[in-house]
Amino acid sequence: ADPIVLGCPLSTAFLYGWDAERAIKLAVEEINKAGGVQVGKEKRPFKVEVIDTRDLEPGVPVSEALLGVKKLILQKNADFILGGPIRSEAALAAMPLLAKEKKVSILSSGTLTPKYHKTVAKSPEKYKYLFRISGEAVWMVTGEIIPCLMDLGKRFNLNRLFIMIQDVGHARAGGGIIAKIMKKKGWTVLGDPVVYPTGATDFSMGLLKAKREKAQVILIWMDMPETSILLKQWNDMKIPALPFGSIIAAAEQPGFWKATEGKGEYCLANVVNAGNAPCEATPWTMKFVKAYEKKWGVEPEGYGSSSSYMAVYALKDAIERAGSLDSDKVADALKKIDLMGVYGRVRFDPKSNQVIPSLDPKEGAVGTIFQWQGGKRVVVFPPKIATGEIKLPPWMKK
Amino acid sequence: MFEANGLMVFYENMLALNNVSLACGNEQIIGVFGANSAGKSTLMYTLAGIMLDIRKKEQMAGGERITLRGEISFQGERVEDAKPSVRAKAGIILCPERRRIFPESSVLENLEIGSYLATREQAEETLEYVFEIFPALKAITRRLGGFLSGGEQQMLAIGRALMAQPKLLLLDEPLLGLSPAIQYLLAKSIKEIKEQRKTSVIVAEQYARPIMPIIDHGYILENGSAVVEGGRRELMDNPDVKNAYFGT
Amino acid sequence: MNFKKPKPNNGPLLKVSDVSKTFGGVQALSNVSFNLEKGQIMGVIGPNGSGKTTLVNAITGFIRADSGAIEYQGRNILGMAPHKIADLGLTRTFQVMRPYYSLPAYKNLIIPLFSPRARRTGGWRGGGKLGDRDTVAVDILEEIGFERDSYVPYKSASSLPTGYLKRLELARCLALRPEVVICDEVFSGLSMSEMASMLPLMERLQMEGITLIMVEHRLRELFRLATRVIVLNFGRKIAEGVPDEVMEEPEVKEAYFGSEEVFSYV
Amino acid sequence: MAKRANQRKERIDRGIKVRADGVYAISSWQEIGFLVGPRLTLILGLLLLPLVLTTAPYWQSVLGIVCIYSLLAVSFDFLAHYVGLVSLGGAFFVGVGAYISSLLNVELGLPLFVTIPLATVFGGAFCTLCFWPCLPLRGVYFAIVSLMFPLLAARVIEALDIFGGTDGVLGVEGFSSSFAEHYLPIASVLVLLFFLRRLVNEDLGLVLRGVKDNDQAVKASGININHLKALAVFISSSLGCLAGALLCHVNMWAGLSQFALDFSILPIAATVVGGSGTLVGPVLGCLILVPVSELLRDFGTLRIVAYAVILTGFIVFKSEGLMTYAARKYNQFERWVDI
Amino acid sequence: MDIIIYGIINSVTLALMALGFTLVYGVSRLPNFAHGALYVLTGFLAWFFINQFTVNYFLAGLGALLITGVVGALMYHLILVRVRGMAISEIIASYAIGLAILEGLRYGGLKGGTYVLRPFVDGSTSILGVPVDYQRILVVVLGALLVGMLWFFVNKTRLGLALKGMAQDERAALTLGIDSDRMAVVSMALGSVFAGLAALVLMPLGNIAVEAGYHVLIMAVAVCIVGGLGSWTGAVFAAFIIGFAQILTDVILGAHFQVVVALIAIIITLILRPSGLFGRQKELEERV
Ligand SMILES: Nc1ncnc2c1ncn2[C@@H]1O[C@H](COP(=O)(O)OP(=O)(O)OP(=O)(O)O)[C@@H](O)[C@H]1O
Ligand SMILES: Nc1ncnc2c1ncn2[C@@H]1O[C@H](COP(=O)(O)OP(=O)(O)OP(=O)(O)O)[C@@H](O)[C@H]1O
Ligand SMILES: [Mg+2]
Ligand SMILES: [Mg+2]
Repeated sequence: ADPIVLGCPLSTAFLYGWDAERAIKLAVEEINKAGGVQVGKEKRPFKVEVIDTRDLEPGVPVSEALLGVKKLILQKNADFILGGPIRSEAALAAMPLLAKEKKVSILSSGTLTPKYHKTVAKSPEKYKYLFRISGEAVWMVTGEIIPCLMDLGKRFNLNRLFIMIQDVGHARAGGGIIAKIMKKKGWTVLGDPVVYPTGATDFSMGLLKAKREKAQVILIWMDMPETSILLKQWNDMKIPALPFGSIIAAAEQPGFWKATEGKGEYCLANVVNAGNAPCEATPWTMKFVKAYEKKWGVEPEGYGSSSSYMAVYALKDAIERAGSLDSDKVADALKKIDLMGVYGRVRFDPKSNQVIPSLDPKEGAVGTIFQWQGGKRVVVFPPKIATGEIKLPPWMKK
Repeated sequence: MFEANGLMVFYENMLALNNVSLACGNEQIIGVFGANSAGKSTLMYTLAGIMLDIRKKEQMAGGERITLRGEISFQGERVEDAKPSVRAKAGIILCPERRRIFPESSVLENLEIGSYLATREQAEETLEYVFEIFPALKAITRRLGGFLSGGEQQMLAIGRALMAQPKLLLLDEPLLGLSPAIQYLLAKSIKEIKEQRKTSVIVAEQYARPIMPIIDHGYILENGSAVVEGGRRELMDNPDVKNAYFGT
Repeated sequence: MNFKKPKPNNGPLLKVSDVSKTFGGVQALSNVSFNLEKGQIMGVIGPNGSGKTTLVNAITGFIRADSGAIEYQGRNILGMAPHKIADLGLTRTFQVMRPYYSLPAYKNLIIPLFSPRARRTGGWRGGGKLGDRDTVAVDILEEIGFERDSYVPYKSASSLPTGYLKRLELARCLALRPEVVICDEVFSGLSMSEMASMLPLMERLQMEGITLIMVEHRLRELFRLATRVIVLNFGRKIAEGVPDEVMEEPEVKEAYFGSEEVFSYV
Repeated sequence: MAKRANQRKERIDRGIKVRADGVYAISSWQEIGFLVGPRLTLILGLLLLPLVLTTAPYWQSVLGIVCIYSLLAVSFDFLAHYVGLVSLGGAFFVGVGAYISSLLNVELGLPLFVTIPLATVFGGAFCTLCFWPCLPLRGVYFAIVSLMFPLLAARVIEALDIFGGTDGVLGVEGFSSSFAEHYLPIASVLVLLFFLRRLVNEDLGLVLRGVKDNDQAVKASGININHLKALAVFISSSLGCLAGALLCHVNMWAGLSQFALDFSILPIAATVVGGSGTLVGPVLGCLILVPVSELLRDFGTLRIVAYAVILTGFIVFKSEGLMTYAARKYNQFERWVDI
Repeated sequence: MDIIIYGIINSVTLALMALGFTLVYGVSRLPNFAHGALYVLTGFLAWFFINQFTVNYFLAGLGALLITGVVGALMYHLILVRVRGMAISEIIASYAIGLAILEGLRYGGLKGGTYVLRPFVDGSTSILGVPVDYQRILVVVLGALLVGMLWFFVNKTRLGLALKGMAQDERAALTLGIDSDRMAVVSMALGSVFAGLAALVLMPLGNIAVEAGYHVLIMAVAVCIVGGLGSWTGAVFAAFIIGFAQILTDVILGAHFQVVVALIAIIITLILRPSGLFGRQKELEERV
């Protein structure tokens, strides 16, 4: 039977691109092995068409990504768009195009901006084909990071927060919001967030400042690989403050330990959805982690792994229920989806097509915050799925 | 010692040198005289091998096509296909027209660069000699070449050529822009260079008056052909030459 | 641009007073003064590096003199931009020739002919209205010694030999219909026979009312034209006057020729 | 080609181009065909391509991109080879055009047929104003400063978080008819190409070339070179802004990445490949480079490598540029003659 | 205090990045836009040698430098020589080569933050109360040393002078027996080695990433131009101006404005001094 073409516009040279690519390929392989997708009466396999959009490469124009999406639709005859575009700007920019071409798309890696689903909610008719199955920034901050910080503060009696962010929109927005809320919650936020341009390689000034101001937690929001330098410097200078990565691409990867030669120990990182680090959120979680590790030789890496994997399954589910590949029908079916997945229950908000989050895997999609401990990623938040507890570096203990 | 036979140069379809032959013995001064566009510079470039380089550049840019024909031999060896740097190493040094000095280097540095082929002792010795011929340069060793006045640049260009320890010195319009006194002194020095440094010199000039008295042999170029040739006296006595190059 | 008619003034056309210029320690001009009357041909001579070109540059605005005053037609032009000075009719040639190498010779003249001044005046000899620029350009070149029907005016300037370039320099000035032309070594690089045609040309220019300043090293030819010369040495004016008299002054002899031997040669 | 002794290759002009009072004397139909042929090929070719490609909608949209890059390349070529200002800041023009057009469209609700011309003119004026203090700079110095402008503009918008910040301007109106979407860029390229070719051969164009060759002599001719340069920058940046405005409506989006280096570099590469100083060459260059880049898209990450290699190949083996080479071959024939 | 210390470190870092580019441009007027690529290449090669053949750092570095030098020389010999003198073609050709190298490395797996070189010396100390790691101190020392060496090479050695002559007027250099093509190969090789040296010293501070190539290129060009073409003092001064501008904005306005301020500093410097801090280009070109 004819394959169903999944077009994946991904920035494949970057973590948030290749994590999605690998996860999608894994899911497709599993599904095809099991016979494919039931469309009406026939079983059809999935076929993946990946196009490198390069949108995470600094300095590559977004129009590149748009052309990539266009190519998938017009030339590769993609039936559905999965995964990207990855960078928020690119994803936002692609919305009108996808709407114009009436393609069902499930965003599953990269893009965290709340603007995406808010835009969908604003013109639900126009954008009814656009879904996002991975987390978004507002919930991440208010639902996960803040509670985790509060926990941390209570446990170790910490309340001086220092914020270091990358010079990109989501980081600035995120950093700002965290600062505001934490202030309200009684923490001392030390000065304005320190902003680093993408590609910065020297963080000593900021770290020195943190030390001078007696910071106790350094909140980091950066999606550039150079962040590992920050942690090396942090360790070299023995800065007495705990690094907390709300988004910290470098520290999410299993290879981080080696890259920093262990100097990144104690760093906390948020990987958005459960399953991106080993844990037992649902029975499916470890199955996914194992399968991923078997196929690709590493544990799930970036924050787009489990969600991209689920995107394929969600699509399969929707197609089978719709019984056709028609965009309108599949979109309707997706809206009604209710699936127990790798990171909990997958349902979409009926207005904004955003996956519904929760702290409990039985209620919705759960997130994950882990800490590097002895070369392992130990999940510490949310409590329902945690596999360990937060520790402080020795030079912080008095 | 130096001989060129049947030189022909085409710029695209234009014949710039037509079957020119020229010879220069040991320790001789040869004069090449001609009006504008007679082909003097073309001849000098061809002798020094720069023409090969010009041709290469033109080819690269896809522009006009330059054709070279003829034989050149120096000290018994054929050099017409040799690169300019090889010829320079053999001792053929050109002091090009329009004073192509290095504008961003100081006068001293210009001379030092000139001594690329010389040994340290030679360089030091020649440096002094250059300052002797052109005392004006000595006062301005630290000034950038590009800021010099026209005449100063001309002196510097000649001095720099000397630094390269020429066995055969090709001077293309050396008098251009020099004050009369320096012109006179230069003519005298050319003779001195020949005698003291055992160097042969070929001078291309249109202003023949100061040069004529010092040459051993001369050629008159017209429209790319050597029309008259002869010893100094012969040329000076030739009425046509006298008319054209000495005025009345 | 519309300039007011200069006030009728009875002073000199160009009045240079006490102009000085140093380049980081090099005194290129010190307190040079002279007057230039309309219709004159004035020679400027001096050894190499004596500041002649610098003087030309200062008058035409290509460098800004440190002190002094330069008045042209009664108006102070010191510190004015070069193009404005040229627009007033005070133009110059360049010692190191600066043609537009990528253009054919006659197209070189389109540029001055395009200038506001040429449009106002019609170019050299133009009667106020500028005709087709190409034709005018070739006309000017012909007058100045490019054979009209030969290929020379149409050749690219980069392949022209020195002699023609010198004339092209002059032509570029004339195309502006100038009142004063400052020639910086236009004779050098010309052969005797070419000189023979240049001399009458200069005389003709003078007759047409163009005032000339000629910086030269070819003294013989210069002295046939110039009625007055000034001599520079180390940036100072050391003499001024009728050529023959000036040459007799010992300071000039000393500075310019060094020795009797040289003098007799010249 | 074998080197033959005592022979040389001669080139002779094919056409009998006689310049007489500003018109070409045309003697026969053959002559006319000879002169008009290549031009007609280009014009008709460009006009017909969208029709040919109706079955390949993707390539139709690529053609639009080709035209947009062509505008940029022509703008670069004009400024660099006819005025001597090598601008590495093409992206600045694109960005300014895109932002103006999209903001007018989104904020004031003007239709795109109004915003595009407005962005072209006002964008050009704005860019000229920005470049004004840099006009006296020469050569590489100008190039570098112009390179800084797009970087700076992007940074400023980002730092001050204006015009939508990093997200860009969303909801820009797209072309409603595909006819307009395909033909507007093509028409712009053709018309502007014609206009610029006229301009550079007019006297004004010559004067600009004079500025490139030797600005000192232009000054000595009583012409204010800063005004001329500003005029040239205006023309060139208007072209760039037009490209940017078109792009933002094609993409239905404008944002920071409109200032990306690609918009500066690719047009320059196209100019080098196509033949600099010919104006048509850059268009040709884009017609080759952009589709090549699209064809390579399937290579994934290897694409840029392949692209760079192809580009280098073009530059090395036809360093004069395709157009220069083709024009020479077309206009002249060669033969061996005895010396 | 920390401003001064880290300002100096940052400035020397910039100067190091620019050295190779300045060398090639200064002595052969060849804008080597593959500079950043060569920088990354050396780092990657060194990493490769260390991890694949487990040779020690010194040997690995030496090997990497050697290869980079050869790559640079070949680049000129095979490709750039054909577009010599056409500045724009040179830029595009070398940029394309650089792109091929960089993206080739990326394709070959150089992505993410997992590639790191170890510092020569681990650990840190504190100078006047400011913690500084040894590697950074080493950077400053080596930087100063290299700048000095280069200055000596260009101004005092025969080869250096010949290169300089060739850069200014190729044809005149030819008449003096300087073989311009060979010289350009030499300068490219040298420039590449210097790019590599910078990489070996600087990379242990960060990680080996493709993006660094683009960053280094932009910084090198900026430093070289702001300093004034071919002027060593200029390049060093420019590195300090830009370096301190960055650190100061970092402290006063926030790193946020770092790039904005650096860019504005560059633009203003050039508007005020049109041929860079120590360059005389404009005056020379306008001398009539
Ligand atoms: N690159 C070139 N392309 C085409 N023609 C050229 C080129 N160089 C020189 N010519 C032509 O060749 C002829 C000889 O020129 P050449 O420069 O040798 O003359 P010259 O005797 O040195 O004149 P001058 O004394 O004025 O320097 C001239 O007619 C000139 O126009
Ligand atoms: N921009 C500058 N910087 C430094 N020195 C300069 C500059 N311009 C000129 N000079 C110096 O000033 C002096 C006068 O130069 P100028 O060009 O006026 O001489 P000149 O009389 O025209 O000589 P020539 O007859 O050789 O052309 C020279 O010694 C020259 O080196
Ligand atoms: Mg000549
Ligand atoms: Mg002079």
